[in-house]
Amino acid sequence: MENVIKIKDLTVRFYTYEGVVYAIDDLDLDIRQGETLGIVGETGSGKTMTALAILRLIPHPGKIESGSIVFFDKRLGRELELLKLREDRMRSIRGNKISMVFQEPGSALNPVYTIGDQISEVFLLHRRQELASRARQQLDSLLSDGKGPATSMKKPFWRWQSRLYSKIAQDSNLLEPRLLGRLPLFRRLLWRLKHEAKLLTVDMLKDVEIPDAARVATQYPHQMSGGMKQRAVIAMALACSPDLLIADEPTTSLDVTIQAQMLELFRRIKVDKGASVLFITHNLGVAAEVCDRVAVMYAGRLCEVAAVEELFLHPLHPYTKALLEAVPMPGKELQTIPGVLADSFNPPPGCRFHPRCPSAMPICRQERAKLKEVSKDHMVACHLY
Amino acid sequence: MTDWKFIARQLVKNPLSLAGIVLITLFVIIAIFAPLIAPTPEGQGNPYLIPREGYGATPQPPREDYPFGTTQGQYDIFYGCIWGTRSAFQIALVVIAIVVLIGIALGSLAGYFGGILDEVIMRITDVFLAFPALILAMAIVAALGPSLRSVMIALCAVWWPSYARLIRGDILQIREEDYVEASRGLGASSRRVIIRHVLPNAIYPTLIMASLDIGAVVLSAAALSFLGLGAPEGYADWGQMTQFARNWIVGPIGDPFRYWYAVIIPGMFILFFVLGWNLLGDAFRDIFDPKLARR
Amino acid sequence: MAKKLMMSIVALLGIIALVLTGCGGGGGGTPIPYLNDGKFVQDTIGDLDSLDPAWGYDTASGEQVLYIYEPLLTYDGAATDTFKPLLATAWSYNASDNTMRFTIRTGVTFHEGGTLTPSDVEYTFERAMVQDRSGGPIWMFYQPLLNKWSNTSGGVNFTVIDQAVEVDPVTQEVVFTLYDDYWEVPFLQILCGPWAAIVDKEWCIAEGDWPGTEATWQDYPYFNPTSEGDTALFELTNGTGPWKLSLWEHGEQIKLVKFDDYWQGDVPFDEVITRVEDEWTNRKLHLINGDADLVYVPRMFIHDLDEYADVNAIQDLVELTLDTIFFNMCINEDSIYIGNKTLGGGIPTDFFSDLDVRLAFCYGFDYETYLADALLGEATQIASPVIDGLSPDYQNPAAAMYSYDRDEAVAHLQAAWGGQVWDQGFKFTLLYNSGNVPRKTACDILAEEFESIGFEYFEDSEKFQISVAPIAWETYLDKIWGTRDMPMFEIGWMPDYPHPDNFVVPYMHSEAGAFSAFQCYGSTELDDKITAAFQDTNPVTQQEKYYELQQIYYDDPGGIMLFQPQGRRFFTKYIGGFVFNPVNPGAPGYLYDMSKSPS
Amino acid sequence: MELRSYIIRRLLLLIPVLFGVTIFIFGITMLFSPIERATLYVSDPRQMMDLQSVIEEYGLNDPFWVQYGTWVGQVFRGNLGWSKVVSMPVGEAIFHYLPATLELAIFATPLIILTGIFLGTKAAAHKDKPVDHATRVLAILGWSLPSFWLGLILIMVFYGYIRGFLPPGRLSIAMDGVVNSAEFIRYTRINTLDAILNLNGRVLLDALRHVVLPVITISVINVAFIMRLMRSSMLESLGKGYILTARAKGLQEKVVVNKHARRNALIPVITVSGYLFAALAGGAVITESIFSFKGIGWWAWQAASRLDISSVLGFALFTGVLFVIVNLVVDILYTRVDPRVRLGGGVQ
Repeated sequence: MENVIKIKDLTVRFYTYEGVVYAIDDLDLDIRQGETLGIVGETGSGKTMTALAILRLIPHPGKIESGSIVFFDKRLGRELELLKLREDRMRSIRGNKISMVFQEPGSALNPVYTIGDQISEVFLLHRRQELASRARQQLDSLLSDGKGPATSMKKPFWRWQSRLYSKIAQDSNLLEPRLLGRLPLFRRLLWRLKHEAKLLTVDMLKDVEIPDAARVATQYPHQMSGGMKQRAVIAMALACSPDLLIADEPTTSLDVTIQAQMLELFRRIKVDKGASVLFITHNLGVAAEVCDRVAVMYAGRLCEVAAVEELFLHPLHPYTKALLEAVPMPGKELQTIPGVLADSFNPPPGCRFHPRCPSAMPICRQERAKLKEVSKDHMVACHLY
Repeated sequence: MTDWKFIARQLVKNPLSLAGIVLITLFVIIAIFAPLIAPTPEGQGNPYLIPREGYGATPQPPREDYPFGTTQGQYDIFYGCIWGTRSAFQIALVVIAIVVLIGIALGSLAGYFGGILDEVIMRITDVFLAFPALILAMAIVAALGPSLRSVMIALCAVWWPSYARLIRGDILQIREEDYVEASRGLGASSRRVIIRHVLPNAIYPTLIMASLDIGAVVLSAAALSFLGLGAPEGYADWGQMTQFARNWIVGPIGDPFRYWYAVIIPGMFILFFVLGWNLLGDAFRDIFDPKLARR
Repeated sequence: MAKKLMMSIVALLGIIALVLTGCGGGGGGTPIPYLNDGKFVQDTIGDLDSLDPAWGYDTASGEQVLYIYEPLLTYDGAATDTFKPLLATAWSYNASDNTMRFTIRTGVTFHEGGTLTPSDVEYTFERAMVQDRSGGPIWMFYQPLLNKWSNTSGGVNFTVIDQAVEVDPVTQEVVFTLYDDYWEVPFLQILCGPWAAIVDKEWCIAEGDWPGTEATWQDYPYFNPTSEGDTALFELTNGTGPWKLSLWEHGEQIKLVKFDDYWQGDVPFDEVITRVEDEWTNRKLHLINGDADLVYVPRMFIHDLDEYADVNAIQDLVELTLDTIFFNMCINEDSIYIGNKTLGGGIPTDFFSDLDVRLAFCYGFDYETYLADALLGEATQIASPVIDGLSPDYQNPAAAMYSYDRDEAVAHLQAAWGGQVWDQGFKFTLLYNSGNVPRKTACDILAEEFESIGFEYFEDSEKFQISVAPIAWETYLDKIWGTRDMPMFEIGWMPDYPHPDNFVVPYMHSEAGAFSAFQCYGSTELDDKITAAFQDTNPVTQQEKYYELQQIYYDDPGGIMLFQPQGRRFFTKYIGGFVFNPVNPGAPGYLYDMSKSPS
Repeated sequence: MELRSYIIRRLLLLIPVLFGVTIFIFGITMLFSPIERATLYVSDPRQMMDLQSVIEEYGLNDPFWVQYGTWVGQVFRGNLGWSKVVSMPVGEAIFHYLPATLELAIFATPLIILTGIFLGTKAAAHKDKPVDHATRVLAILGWSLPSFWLGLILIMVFYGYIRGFLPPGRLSIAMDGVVNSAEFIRYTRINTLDAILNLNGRVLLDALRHVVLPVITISVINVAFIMRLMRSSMLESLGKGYILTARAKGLQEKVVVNKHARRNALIPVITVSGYLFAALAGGAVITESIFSFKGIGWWAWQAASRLDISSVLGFALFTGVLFVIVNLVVDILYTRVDPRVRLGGGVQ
């Protein structure tokens, strides 16, 4: 079975006024079909950047310097080199085959549009044909069982419309519908697309366990609670049942009880949508709950990748150990990691963790440790091994 | 707080602000060395009065001793423009300084204590803001009698409210910040809190606005002079000189631009002076504006 | 980076480019098109006050009133001493009872249809004398008829007003009873003015003006109205003139259309449009684009139109006005313009009461330069208030005149105040009404002269220091007649009627003088001389008396007599028939005798 | 209903402001001695002889509150006083001069706002790209142009050199004749509008040719202003999380900018546009005076510089009301653009 994503020595840099930031440095990472991969690390360790790199949404003045990101498209059944894709092809993947849930549901939703609009936007964008054919079915049924003078008046109009929609269903880029879409008044003729999208949206909202979905769809973000917003965001992300769902700290901004529900939701989604999930968090507890495998990042580099139990039972990298120590547990005094996160402008040479590493060796200063597989599916980048 | 080195680097990096700095320094130099560039004729008391070459009405083109020509009434345009730079700085700095002070005083009172005081001050600013600034300024100048002094007073009168509001706004924000709460919690006197904690943080946006405004002030002053309410005839003031040119816009048939020097040159000085400050102010804004972070 | 910099610079230069495009002309040359056939269009500055004949005192009002209304008689063409009948067919003066009798023209109809009757004339004058707003022109009726100043002066009541003008029941003549015979000529001159234009009694009453009854004569607004808008005739007109009011957009334009039943027959212009246009450039553009037939051209721009072949500039029109820099011999104690009120640091309030000081200033003014530069040579220096072109014309052609002479000036300065002025010097501020460049020039000339005297004799340009400052027109007038705190002030005088008395009194009369009374000039003896001169009905002796007055003003000057201007009129070449009469308030002159045609 | 009560509240708020403005202006004129103010009522030296009687007749000697009181009393009786500078009642003057000003405002405001928004969006969308720098330079340039100077230069070039435009004013004499003729109905006194309503092409053309240059003169600086504002507020909203979301949806950049970013960015622009219109409708003094396009600004200028107190006060009332109304409209627009805003409540 192919991996959904194969990241090879990915390097991302930010060219800011203050200087160059080494956000991601030679990162290798695979996401397997149907798994939930967690990325753990302190803020600024490059977790989010990795995710954005996959979507090719690194914000200005960031740049993807080198590397490759290969995405296996299930429907096409072949691999795509995302970094070499044309922009419009990339767009057709975003939100469709790879979608993302952001940390801050509050800011992730546009305050001036209703939840419904924002979600159906996705359908209208990626599921146009499907919507069109549904609209056509609607019209056909109207045509078949429509009776009475009123309907017979409308019938020719409906026929024309159904022809139009079937055209769109074949190819949404045909000239006629495109034109109609532009013209102010005629645009209204395509209202059925919007209508169908709304229906799907409501289902979607139901799907993410939003009560009274129909009403919520007509609400504005500021009218909803944080949990609801996050559900809406997730609904948006899942709208086109993507192959890969990237969740960037989806629960951090929520309070604990809601968090639990969210995690529950995620687990469920994974099961019924069969999507792979890239779950970004700084909270090991959360990671332990949802993830199959966990990757630990430090200062833009990968330290250790392993299955959840493996990682928690036998952490190898000093940083991982330190992280685990730092997790508060009853009956065990809390340990903190000495020093501060490496300066991203001029990171320390060699292993970036060495200044804070209890078991640092001379070599750690000169040379960066390659990521090597020490046991099955357990990789670590440290000179100790 | 902002590190000045960073700002400086930005200003020099950005070609626009660089151009601005160049222009401003140029004018500063002109202002400082005015007596050398355009020496005041022997035995003239007030250097701000433009010397006249005779009393003829029709402007005379640039020539020996009069590089920019002479305008209506044979006032030396070159001399006027050079010394006009000084008047421009005079107006701008005086007005801005006064306005900022008033703004800080009232704004911080209103913002920090709130309540009735706030209401009153804000209503007063409403009063001023609800009336077109230029007209109000005119009324005041007309009342005080046309002169640069009254122009400055008028400009102060119409300008302070926006500053009061700005500062009030910032203070409202800052007073909610933890460290202010804290120092209040420690029972620091409100005066102390304002001066030690609130103002320093509120001051930056104010300074930016001020730098943006210097141009605007000079522009408004020029406008008033142009409407005949500002500096008297023959006083070294760009606006006044432009007003002089007003009667000579269209030259005779076949030579419509005959008196161009009288119209264009003083206006150019205004334009470039204001431009300099606006370029600088614009750059400042980009750097400071927290919203446009450093993306 | 470099590219950006370039871009910004290019953008900066953009403006300059815009300005200099095609410098050096083209476009020009084209002749003035013939537009607005049958319409006379003129651009003036400032709107008129009121169309009520009894209210208006400004020339703008007077001009329009004389288009719409007509007085009993008018000046004969360019003359200021001979009259021709208008609404009166004939008149006679009876010295025995000081009555002046007018036969009123018959068959004259008003715009609104009424017919002119003697009682209309009687009503016109009584109405005016009843209304007599403060600051209005009607004192010109009170003086000759009742020897009073206004309707509020003591002894004025309805009866005297009523009796001043009567209609002879038998002859149907209108009879004015003058206060004394020496008023004969001046009163005829006064009757030519717009204030004496005849209104339709019945119509006025119908429109809510004074009913003509004693009971109502002191009711507002018939009596002393304070706002021009309150009088019924403010913008409601009904005259006998060749044009009637069609539209008055205040501050913008006033438009008259021809009156078809005009008693003199056909009217030259279908429309007379007077547009208010304060910007010289815009007036000029209107003229050269043919959108105006006559524009007001300030003196300093007269040569700006030299190169326009199609502009017909009529020159050397001797106007009955004069400009003078007056000395204030009793400056207000709290004046802020005279320094510390003592020589050296300022001037005492009675500084100019010393003759030598005044003479020093008279000699210290460079008349030639002033006339040549500030007035572009189109004015003549004058010796005294009695100027050229009056009637009767008593200007002494041989009268002595001051000329610029520094040595004389210095000599008098050394003599002034027993030499104190010369030792201690003086400082004061000379004000002019802002915007008036010729006046500022006069001030500058004076200031620079004394500055350089100080510099020449004392190496100290601040020894005799006169600082020049502008001040708003309203405030300027106030400082002359209100606070009276200006040490010197330049102002012009425009007569109501061209009689020498109307010039000598304001300049020399110690009580009635519009200027002299306020500068503490003159004496009771002098006043008697003035009255005597006015009241002398023998031309020969009267001329001697006026010559003497002129000599007096030279020996004991109340101000620096500057000039009597020569005006110009700028018509497009399509306008013909212009006749200049200095007393006529309207710039175009007698429009009725003029014409407009494309050739 | 919320809206009505809100409007009422706002109108009540107007009262103290109007009182403030008028008292302030009244105060200014009280800096003058009665004699000085009396000089306003005389136009000729001779009349100065009986200045005193003028003072008494106009009650210029009364104390501040008496004079102000009488004025207010008059106002409540619907009488704004007599506008000396144009010799007609102040109320009439306002209605007489407003159309000209509105004519400029009607043409200028949309031009300014649309261009400003367009350029601002472009600049922000291509931050730090040539487009951005170019628009920006232009903006700052326009921002620094003395409008009176620009006006002069336009006259110089277009009247003096090209002579392609009719001489200053609102209409040429011939067309003015048409407009004031019986056939032509002046519905609004806004010439261009009336010309259209009367289906008179010649008047329309003539009026337009008179309008072009003044409109340009007004627009330049204001376009720059709106553009700057639009740019920065676009940049702000482009930095927001929902923009990233929108991109992550796979939306085209065009859509992201024009739909998601712009709608949020418009909010501050609306306020300013409101004030802009109010300001323009309050009269563009300099433009109106340079092109002798006699509107309310020109009138106010005359009044202010000649201390025609009742005119200035009338103008103050007018602008005060104007501003409040515009504020109302702006606030109501807000609620349409930004669902978070509640009338009077600000952002929830």
